[in-house]
Amino acid sequence: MVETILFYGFAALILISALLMIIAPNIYHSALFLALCLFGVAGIYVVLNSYFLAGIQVLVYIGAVVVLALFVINLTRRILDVDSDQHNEQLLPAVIISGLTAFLIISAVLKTNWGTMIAHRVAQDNTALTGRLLLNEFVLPFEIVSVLLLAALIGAISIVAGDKGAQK
Amino acid sequence: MDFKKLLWDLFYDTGKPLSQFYAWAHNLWMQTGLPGFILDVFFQLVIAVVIAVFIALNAIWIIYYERKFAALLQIRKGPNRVGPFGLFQTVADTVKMLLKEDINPDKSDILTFWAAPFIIFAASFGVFLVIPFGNGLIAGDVNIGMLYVLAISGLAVIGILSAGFGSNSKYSLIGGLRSAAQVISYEIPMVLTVLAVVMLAGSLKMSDIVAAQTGNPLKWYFIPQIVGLVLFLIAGNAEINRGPFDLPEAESELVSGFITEYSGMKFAMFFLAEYTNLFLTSALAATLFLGGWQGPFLPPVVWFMLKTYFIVTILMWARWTFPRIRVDHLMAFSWKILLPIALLNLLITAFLIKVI
Amino acid sequence: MIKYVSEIIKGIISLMQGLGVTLKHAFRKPITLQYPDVKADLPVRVRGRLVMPIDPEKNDNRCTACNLCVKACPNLSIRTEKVVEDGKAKPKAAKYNYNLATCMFCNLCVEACPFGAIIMSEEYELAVRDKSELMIDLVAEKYVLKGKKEKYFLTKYKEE
Amino acid sequence: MNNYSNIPLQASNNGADEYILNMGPQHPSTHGVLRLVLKLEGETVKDIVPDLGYVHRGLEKLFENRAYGQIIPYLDRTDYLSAMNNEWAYVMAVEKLMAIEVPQRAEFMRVIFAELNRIMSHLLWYSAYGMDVGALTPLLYAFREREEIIDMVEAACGGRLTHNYYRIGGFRQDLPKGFFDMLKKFISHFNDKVDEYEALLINNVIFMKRAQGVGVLKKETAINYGVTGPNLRASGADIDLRKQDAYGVYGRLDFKACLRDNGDTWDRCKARMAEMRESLKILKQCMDMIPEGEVMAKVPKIIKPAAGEVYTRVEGPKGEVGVYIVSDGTEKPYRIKLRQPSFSNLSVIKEITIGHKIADLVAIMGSLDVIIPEIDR
Repeated sequence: MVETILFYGFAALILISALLMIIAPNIYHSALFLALCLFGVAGIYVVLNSYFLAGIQVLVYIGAVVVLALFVINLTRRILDVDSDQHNEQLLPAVIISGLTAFLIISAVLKTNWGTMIAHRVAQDNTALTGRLLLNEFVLPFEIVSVLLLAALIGAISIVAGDKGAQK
Repeated sequence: MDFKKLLWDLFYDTGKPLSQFYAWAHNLWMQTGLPGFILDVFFQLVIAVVIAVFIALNAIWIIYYERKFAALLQIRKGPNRVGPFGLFQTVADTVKMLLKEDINPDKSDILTFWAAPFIIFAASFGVFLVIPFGNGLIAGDVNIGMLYVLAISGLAVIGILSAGFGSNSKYSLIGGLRSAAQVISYEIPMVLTVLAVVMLAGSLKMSDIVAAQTGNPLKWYFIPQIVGLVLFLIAGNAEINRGPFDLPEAESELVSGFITEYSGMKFAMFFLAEYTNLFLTSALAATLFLGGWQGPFLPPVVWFMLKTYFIVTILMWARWTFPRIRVDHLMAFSWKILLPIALLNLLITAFLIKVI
Repeated sequence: MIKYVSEIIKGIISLMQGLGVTLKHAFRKPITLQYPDVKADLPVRVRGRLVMPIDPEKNDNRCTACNLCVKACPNLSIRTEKVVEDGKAKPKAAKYNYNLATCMFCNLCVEACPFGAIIMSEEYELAVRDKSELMIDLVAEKYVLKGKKEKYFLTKYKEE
Repeated sequence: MNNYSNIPLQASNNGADEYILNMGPQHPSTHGVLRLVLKLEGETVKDIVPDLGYVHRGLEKLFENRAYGQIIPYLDRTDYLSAMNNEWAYVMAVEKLMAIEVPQRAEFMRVIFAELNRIMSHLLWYSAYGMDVGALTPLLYAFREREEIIDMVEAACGGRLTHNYYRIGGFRQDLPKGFFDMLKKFISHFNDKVDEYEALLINNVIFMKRAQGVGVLKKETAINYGVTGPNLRASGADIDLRKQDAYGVYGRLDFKACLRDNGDTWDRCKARMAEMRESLKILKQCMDMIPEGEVMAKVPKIIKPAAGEVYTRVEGPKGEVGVYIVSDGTEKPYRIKLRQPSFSNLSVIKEITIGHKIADLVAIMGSLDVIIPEIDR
C-alpha cells in the first residue's frame, strides 16, 4: 500500500522532471531537473529496499555527474546568452536516435515478465552482498571497468596538459 | 510503572521507551482500523519538526558560541548587550534578518536563485536523519548510514552552484565554482578516511559504528585512527567551507562569494545551513572517532553534545587562527597531501585488520 | 620524498605555533572597554569640541572678540560679533558662532587665543540629529569646565 | 553598452574565457575607495587598471589659500596612519626655507613620534593584511599595541589620528608628564609581541605558501616606478632616507635599513616586521639621549618665508614623503606639491600582479601597503 503510493509518486516525479528537463528553455534548469529525475530514481531504489544502490545513485549521479554538468554550464556561460539558440538543429538524427531508443525501451518493457520480477525484490539491505559479488563473481568486469576509467582519466589529464604545453 | 525507571530509561536508554511508546500508539491506532502508514507519516512529521526546531535553536546557540569563542581568542568580550551575557544577540539578529527586504537582483535567474538556499538547507537538514544523538535516539537508523550522509551532504554543491549561477554576479559565480571544486576534491579524502572507520566497524550503519567502539574510551577509533581523525577534520572543514578553507565566500577577494547577492530570509538560510553543517561535521567526527554518545556516568545525549562541541571548538580555533589558503594550494593540498595520506591510512588499516 | 615529509612536518609545526599564540591569548584578559558604560580616562590634552568656559574669577568668559581665532581657523568655522559694553575698556563677544560641522579639531584657534578664552573640551560624542544643532553659539552656552580640564584651563594650559 | 568607458580595458570578444571584473570602489580589500578594473581569465589576472580619485579633495589647491601654519592639520589627512611623518616633511621644508634652527629636544621628539607613527602604521598594515589574507585575529592583537601607541600620542598632542603636533620651529607643547614611563613600558614588551605576530601570521605555512614567490618586484622595476620605503628595501635596494639624508638627528642614532633580497610579498612583510624592531631600537636610544630644554625655536608670529623654492623629504612608513614648496614671499604658499609614496607604490601593481590569481592580487595589494587618501589627496 505504502510502497504503491511511493512508487507512483516517484514515478510521476521522474517522468515530470524528465519532461521538464527536455522542454526547459534554460540549460541550467534542465540540469537541475535532471538532478531531480535522478533523485526520483534513487527514491525508487529505496522503495525496492535497495538502500546501497540508492545511496550510490545519489552520490555518483547527482553528486558527481550532474554537478559536473552544472560546472561545465557555469564555466561556459556564453551558451546561456539570449541570442544563442538552445535547440538542436540536427532534427532528423535526433528523431531517429530517440525513436530507436524509445522503441528499445518500450519493447523491453513489454517483453519483461513483471510478475516474476517483483518476487525477486530483495528482502533487506544488500551492501555486503554487493561487495562480495563485485570482488568474487564479477571481479573481472569490475577490474576491466576500473582500468577503462583509469585510462579515461589519464587520457583526460594528458589532453589538458598537452593543451597547456602548446600554449607555452 | 516505575516513574523513576522511566526517567532513567529516557536519559540513558532512550530508544527503549520511545519504541515502547510507538508500539503502544501503533496498537491504539490499529484498533481504529485506519491504515497504519498514516500514523507513521504523522510520527515522521513530528520527528521532522523536532529536528527543525533543534536545528534552529542549535544554530542560534552555535553562532553565539562562535562569537563568544572568537572573542575569547581575540581578547575581547563578544556580544554582551542583548539579554544576559548577550545570549539573545543571535535571536535579535535573526529577527532583524527576517524582517529585512528580500532583494532579487536584476537579471537573476529566479528559479535557481530561489532554489539554492533551500537545496543547501535541505541537504544539511537531511543528514540529521542518521545522526545518533543518544542510545536509540536516531531518527532513521538506515543500513547505509555513512553512505547516506556522504550522498546527501554532496547535494549541497548543487545549491552552491545554483546560488553562484542564479545571482548573475561574477563574484558569486567564481565563489560557486570554487566551492564546487573544493567540495568535490575534499570529498575523496573524506570518503577514504570514513572508509577506514567503516572497515574497523564492519558496517555503514551509524548505530553499529557507535556500538563497535564500546563504552571504553581506549577502544574509540581516535586511537587507531588518529591520522584519520585529523584528515577527517581537515577535509570536513573544507567541505563546509569554513576558514581556513572559506574560499567560496572569501571576503577579501570575492566580497561574499556565492552569497554576495542574497539578503534577508534567504541569507539567513545560508547562514543557518553553514552553522548546521559545522555542527554536523563535528557530530560525525564525534560519532566516528570519539565513540559517539558513549561515555561513563553522564547521559548519552550529554556525552554526545560534549564531544560534538569539543570538535566544534577545535574547528573554530583553527578558523580564528589561520589565514585563508589559496585556491590552487587548496587543490594541491587535497590531491598531493591529503589523498596520499588517506590512502596510506586506509591501506595500513586494512592490513592491520587482516593481521590482528 | 624526504623533502615532502619534512615540508609537511615543518608546516604542522608552524600551524601549531599559530594555534599556540591564539591559545595563549584565550587566557588573557579582554582589553576592550565596555564603551557606553565605561569610558576611557582621557588625557588632559585631548581635543574634543571647542568650548568657551566661564572663568570663575571673572564669572564670565574671557573672550574679547579680537578675531585672532577666526583668522587662525583653516576652515572658517568661527564667526564672532563684537559688542562694547558701557564703561568697560575691553570689548566683549556678543556672539561666538562655532560651526561644529566644519571644525576639524586642529587646536589652532586655542593656540591663537591670547587670553586663553577658548579650549577644546573632553566631549567627543558629538553626533546630533539635526544639522542646525551643529551651529553653536559659545557665548550663549555658559560652559563650565570640570575636572582635569578645569585646572588645565585656569592655569592657562600649564598643566601638571 | 560599455561601462568602463574611461578605462582602457576590454575583454576580447572572440573568447569566452576573458571577462572584466570591477573590483571596488566598494570592496573589502581595496582599503578604501579604490577601484581596480581587472581583466580575468578564470581567476588569473590578465590586466589591471587602477581607477583613482574617489577621495580627491584638492588638498594641494587648498594649500594655496592657507597660511603656512594652517596647512599642518590638512597634512594629517593624507596618510592618516602616520600623520606625524607628513607633518615633519612639511615643517622641515618651511624651516629650511626660513633657516630656522630647531632645538635639540624637539629634534629628538620628532624622531620619537615619527618612529611611533611608523610602528603604528605598520601595525595597522599588519592587521589589515591579516584580514586580506583571511586571518581575522591578527587585527585584534595588533590593535592592542597600536592602542598603546595611540594613547601615548594622544597624551602628547590630544589627537588620536589627526595629531597636528609638529609646528614650524618645533612643537606645540612639550611632552606630557609620564610620557617616558609609557614609552618604557611599551618598549619593554613590544619585541615579544612582534614575535607573536610573526608566529601567528607571517611564519604560518599557509601564508608563506601564499606569499613566497608571489608578486616579485625586481629592484630595477621598483626604482623605475619610483617605489620607495619598505617595498623598495624588500627588493634589495639599500635606500633609506633616514640613512641617506640623515635628517633630524638620525645621523646620531644607530640602526640599520631592513633589506631583503627577493622582493616578493613575503619579503615585504618581513621587511616591515623587521622595521618595527628597528624602530623600537631607535626609540630606546632616543629615550636615553633626549636632552632637556625648549621645544620651540624662536619663530616670528606671522610666517612669511622669503621667495624661493624648497624640497624636503622624510622616510615615512610607506616610503618617501616629499614636500615641494614654492614661496612668493607672501603669507601663503604659491604652490605646494606633495610627493607621497602610495601613488608610486600602487603604480607598480600592474607589473607584479599580471599572471597571478585574484587571491594573490589581494595579497599583493595588501603587501604594498597603499592608503587611498594619500594617493588621491
